[in-house]
Amino acid sequence: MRDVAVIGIGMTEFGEIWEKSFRELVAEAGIKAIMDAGIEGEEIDALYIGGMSTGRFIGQEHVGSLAVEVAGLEDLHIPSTRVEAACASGGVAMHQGYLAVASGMYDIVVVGGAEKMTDVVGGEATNILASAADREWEAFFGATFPGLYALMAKYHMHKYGTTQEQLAMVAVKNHYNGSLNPKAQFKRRISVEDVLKSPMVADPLHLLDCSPISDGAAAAVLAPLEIAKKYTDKPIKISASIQATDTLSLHGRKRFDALPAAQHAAKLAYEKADIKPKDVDVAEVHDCFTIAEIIAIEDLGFVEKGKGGKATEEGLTALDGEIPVNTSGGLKAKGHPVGATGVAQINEIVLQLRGEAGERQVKEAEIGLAHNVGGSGGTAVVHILEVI
Amino acid sequence: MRDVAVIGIGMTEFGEIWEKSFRELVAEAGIKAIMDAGIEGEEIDALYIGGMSTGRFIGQEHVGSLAVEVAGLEDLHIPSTRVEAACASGGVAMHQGYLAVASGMYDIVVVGGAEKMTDVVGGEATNILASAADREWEAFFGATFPGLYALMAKYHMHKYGTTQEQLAMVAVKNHYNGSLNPKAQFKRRISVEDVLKSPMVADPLHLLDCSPISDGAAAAVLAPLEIAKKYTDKPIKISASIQATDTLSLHGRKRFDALPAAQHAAKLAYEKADIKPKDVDVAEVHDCFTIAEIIAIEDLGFVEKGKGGKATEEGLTALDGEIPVNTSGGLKAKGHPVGATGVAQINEIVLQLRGEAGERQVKEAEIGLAHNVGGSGGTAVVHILEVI
Amino acid sequence: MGVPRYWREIPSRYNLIGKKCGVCGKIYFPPRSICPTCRRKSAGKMEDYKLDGKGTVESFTIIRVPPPEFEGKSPYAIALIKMDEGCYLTGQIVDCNLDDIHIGMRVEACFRRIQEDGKRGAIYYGYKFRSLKS
Amino acid sequence: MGVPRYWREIPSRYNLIGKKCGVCGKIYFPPRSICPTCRRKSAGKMEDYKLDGKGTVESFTIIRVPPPEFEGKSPYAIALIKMDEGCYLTGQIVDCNLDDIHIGMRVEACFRRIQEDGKRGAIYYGYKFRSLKS
Ligand SMILES: [Zn+2]
Ligand SMILES: [Zn+2]
Repeated sequence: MRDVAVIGIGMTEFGEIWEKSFRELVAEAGIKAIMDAGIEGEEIDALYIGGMSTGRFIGQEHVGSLAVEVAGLEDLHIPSTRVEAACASGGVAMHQGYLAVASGMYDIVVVGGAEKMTDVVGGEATNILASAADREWEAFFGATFPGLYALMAKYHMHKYGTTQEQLAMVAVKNHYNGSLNPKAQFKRRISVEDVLKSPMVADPLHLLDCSPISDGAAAAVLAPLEIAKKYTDKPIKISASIQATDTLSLHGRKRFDALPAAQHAAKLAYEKADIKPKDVDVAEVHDCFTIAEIIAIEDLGFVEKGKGGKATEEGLTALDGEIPVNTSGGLKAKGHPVGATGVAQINEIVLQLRGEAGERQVKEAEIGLAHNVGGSGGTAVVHILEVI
Repeated sequence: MRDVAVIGIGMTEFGEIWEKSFRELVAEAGIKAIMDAGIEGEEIDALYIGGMSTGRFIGQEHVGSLAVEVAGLEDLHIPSTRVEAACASGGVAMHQGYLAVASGMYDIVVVGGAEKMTDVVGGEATNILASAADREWEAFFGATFPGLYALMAKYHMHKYGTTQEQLAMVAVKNHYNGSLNPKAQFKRRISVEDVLKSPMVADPLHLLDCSPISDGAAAAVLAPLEIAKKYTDKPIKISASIQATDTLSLHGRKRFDALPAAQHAAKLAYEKADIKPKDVDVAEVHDCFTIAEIIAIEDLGFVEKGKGGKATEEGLTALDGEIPVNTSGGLKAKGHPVGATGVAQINEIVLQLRGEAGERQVKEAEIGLAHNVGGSGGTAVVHILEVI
Repeated sequence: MGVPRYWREIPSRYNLIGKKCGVCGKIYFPPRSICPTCRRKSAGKMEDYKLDGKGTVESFTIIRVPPPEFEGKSPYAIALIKMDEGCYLTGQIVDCNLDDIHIGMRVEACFRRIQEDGKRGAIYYGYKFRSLKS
Repeated sequence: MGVPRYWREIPSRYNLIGKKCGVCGKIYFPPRSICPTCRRKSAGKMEDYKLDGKGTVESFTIIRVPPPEFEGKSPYAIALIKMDEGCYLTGQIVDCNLDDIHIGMRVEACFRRIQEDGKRGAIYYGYKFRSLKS
C-alpha cells in the first residue's frame, strides 16, 4: 500500500443548470480537474464515476462508458467504472479510485461524480430518492427519504433534548457559508425563523432543513504521493479512505441515534491517519438534512453523542469555530446532486488545504475530513486529507 | 500483484422467477457461493455487486447495502460496492473484485451480480435496455438495443457475406447447450427454421436471435491463490482479468464489424495469461444477439475477422467442436438477467474447469475464457481462468 | 414506477410471518434468509415465525410531502416500531388523531389498503398500526 | 420515462451544428467538448461547425418492435450514416419504401417530428434522413 495524493480538482456550479446536459456537466468537471492536475489524457490509467440514479433521472445507465466518450479517451480503452451507493456514490468512487492507486494497480486515476436531477417532474424526484432506502419494506408503506431522517430527528430530540432551533442553526450556518461560495446553489443567508416558518416536509423537518434537488458534477485526479510533486506544488495527501456499510433499512440498524457505518468508518479512518477527531481543522459532512449534520459531528467524534445540537448552537462548527463544518455550504446550501456530492466534498477540502477557499478560507487548515453517506446510513465513506 | 483464485460459485436458476424477489435471488446465489467456498461470514473482506438498472426494474438503487443486509453481514460494516456497466455489470464486478484481491488489499471478496427484469410491463423493458446505449443520440431517434446489434449484423453480412442461417446456427447451438443445463431459462432445442420463422425484431435479427428478459443472480468467492487450497481442492486460477471501454454510442466507434474494447481486452488478457486464443478449451461469450457471438469469436481471435459465421456453421464452437462456446446455453438460452450475466459466465467456466458441468462437460477443459459486453460495446471485460 | 408484480404478493405483508433463527432463536421481521449473528450456521435453519402484531413506537414522523404513490393521502404518520418479539419495522399509524401519536405508544397491527395503482387498477394491501387499548 | 427537459432543446438536433477541433481540424457530430485525438490541447478550442447534412448509409435496420415512445410508428428504418464531413451518426430514413434502403445509399438530412409525449403534450423535433436525388 502506497500513499495517494489528490493532484487536481474540478467541479461545475451546482444548482438547476437547465442549459447543460449530464454529459456536459461531466465533461466540464473532468476537463477542469485534468487541467488543474496538468496531466495528459494518455497518462490516465482508469476512471471511476459515481452516479446514483442516472437510469431514472436521465434514462441513461452505462455512464462509465459515457464518461470515456465525453473525455475523448475511447482510443485508450481504459477501464471506466460507474459505482453507485445512493447519495454516497461519489464517496465510493473516491474510495475505489484511492484503492486502485494505493494498491499500485494504477498511477493516475480520475474520479468523477455527477447527477442531473432537475429534469424530472414533480413527485418523481421524491420517488427516485426513495430508491436509496428499502423500497419493499420502507418506501412501500409510505416512508419518504426525508421521512426516514425525520424518524432519526424525532428520536434524537426525544433522547437528547435536541431542539428544532438547533436543527435550524445547521441550515443557517450552511447557508451563510454557501453565500461565500460562488459555486453554491443557494447564496442567500437565512435565519432560524426562516427555517421554522418554511413548510413542514416530515415533522420535525421543514423544507429548509432539507438539501435541494440539484444538477452538478465534480472530479478529482489521484496519483501516488511519490510522483505527485511532478504535477503540482500543492499535492494533498489522502491519509485515510474508508468505506463501510450497514443495513439498507433504517429499522434494521442497531441504533437510531447514530449511523453505525459512519462511526465505524470514522474510527478506522482516524486509526489509519493516526489522528484524533480534535486534530481535524475543517470538515465536509453529509448534511442531506440538518439532523444528519448533528448526528455526523457526533459520529465523527467532534462532540459526544447527543451533544451535536448544543455544539452547533454554541458555534463549534461555524466558519470561525473550533472545527468549521461544511464551509462549502454543505449539501444544504451548496446543493446536492447526489452522485457528485462525495467528490465535491473532496474538492472543498482540497481548496481549504491548499489555502484557495477565498472568503470562506479556514486559517491554517492542515487536516481536513469528508464524510459522505448513502441512503439513511446503509453506506458511509470517510476520507481524511492532509497538507504535506 | 498476486494471483487470485475462484474458491466458490453459486447461482440461481435463470428465467421468469415470479415467486422470488431481487433480494431473495441475491441471497440464494450468495449463500450458495459462500457454502461452496466453505468460508465464514467473518472472513469476508468486501463485496462487489453488479446490477444494471435496478433503479428502473425494481425501483431500488443502493443494492450494495442491500446485499450486505441480505447476507447478514451488517455488523461487520465491510465495504460493499455496486458497479454498473449495463450488460457488463457482472463482469465489471468480477474485475473490481479481482483487483481488490490481486492488489493485496483484501483476502476474501464475494462478487455478485443480479437483475430482476420480468416485473416491469411490456415495452418498459425495451426502454430500460436502451439506457445501455446513448439515450440522447441513439435511443432518442428511435434506435432500440436490438436495433444497434442489427446495424452491426447488417454491416457484417454486407462486408463478409455472413448469412441469416449462420446467425440462426448460433441460437440453435446455444439452445442445444441450454437443454443440458438445469439452470437455463430455455431447455427447448430449436432449429434454424424455427429461428428464421420467428417474428422479425430488427432486420436481420429475429426474435430467436435475441436473448430473453430474465431474472437471476450469480456469485463467486475470490481469494489469493496462495491460500485458496485451504478452502477447496479445486481452486480455479484467474490468470487474467481485463476491463476495457469504448464510446457509449455505436456511431462513435472506429469500426462496426468488431467491438474494439473487446479486442483490446482480449489482447491484454492473452498477454497477461501468456496464452494464445487456440489454447482456450472452453469459452462463455456475450451472445446477447446471435451476431454478437459471431463478432465475439472473431474479436477473441478464435477465428479471423469475418469468418465467424462460417466457423459457427462448421461447428468450431459446438459442444464437441474445437473451442466449445457458450456451453451453458449462453445469454441466448441460459437467460440474460443483465447484471448477473458476467458472474454467471464465471460460474460456467469454473464448473467446466472443475469437471462438474454434467452432461455438457467439455473433456479435459483446462483453460476457460469469459467475455462480457456492456451496451453495444462501450464496455468489455475478458477473464481467463485456469486449472492449477 | 409501479409496484413490481412480486410485491403485491409478499405474504409477510398480510400475515406478519417473519423468521426465527434455528440456531440462536432470535426473531426477524422483515424476514431474512440468514441470521446476522449466526450467519452460515443459520443457512437453511431460518424457520417461519408469526409475529403477534403488538409493538411500541420507537420514533415517528408525519409525512406532509408524500411521494406520487401517496398523493392525496398526506398528512399521514410513519413510525419505527419495536415489535414485542424484539425486531423493528416501519409502518403507518392510523385510526387516531395525529397529535396523539407519541414515542412509547403501544400499537397493534391491522390490515389495510396501502397503495393503489390507478393505471393498472391494482390495490396493494399490508399492515398498518393502530393504538393498542389494553 | 419522459424525455428530459434539456433534450427538447438540444439545438444540434435542429441545426446539425457539430464541433471542429481547432487543433487538428477534424469534425465531430454529435458535438464533443474534447477532441479524442488532441485531447487536452483541444480543450476550449472546439469550434461550432455546421454539417452540410449529406451522407451515406453505412448500415441500416428496420425496427419492428419499437420502444414505448415509438409505439404505432413501426416498422421504421434506423441507419448508421457517415456524413460527408467524416463523422457518423444514427438516424431514421424516411420518405421512401423501406425495401429501397441499402448500404451505400446517399441521403440528406431533413427536419421532422421525432417523438411525442402524450402525457406532457410535448413534441420533439430533430433530424431524419431521406434519399438524396443527385
Ligand atoms: Zn441466529
Ligand atoms: Zn483534434
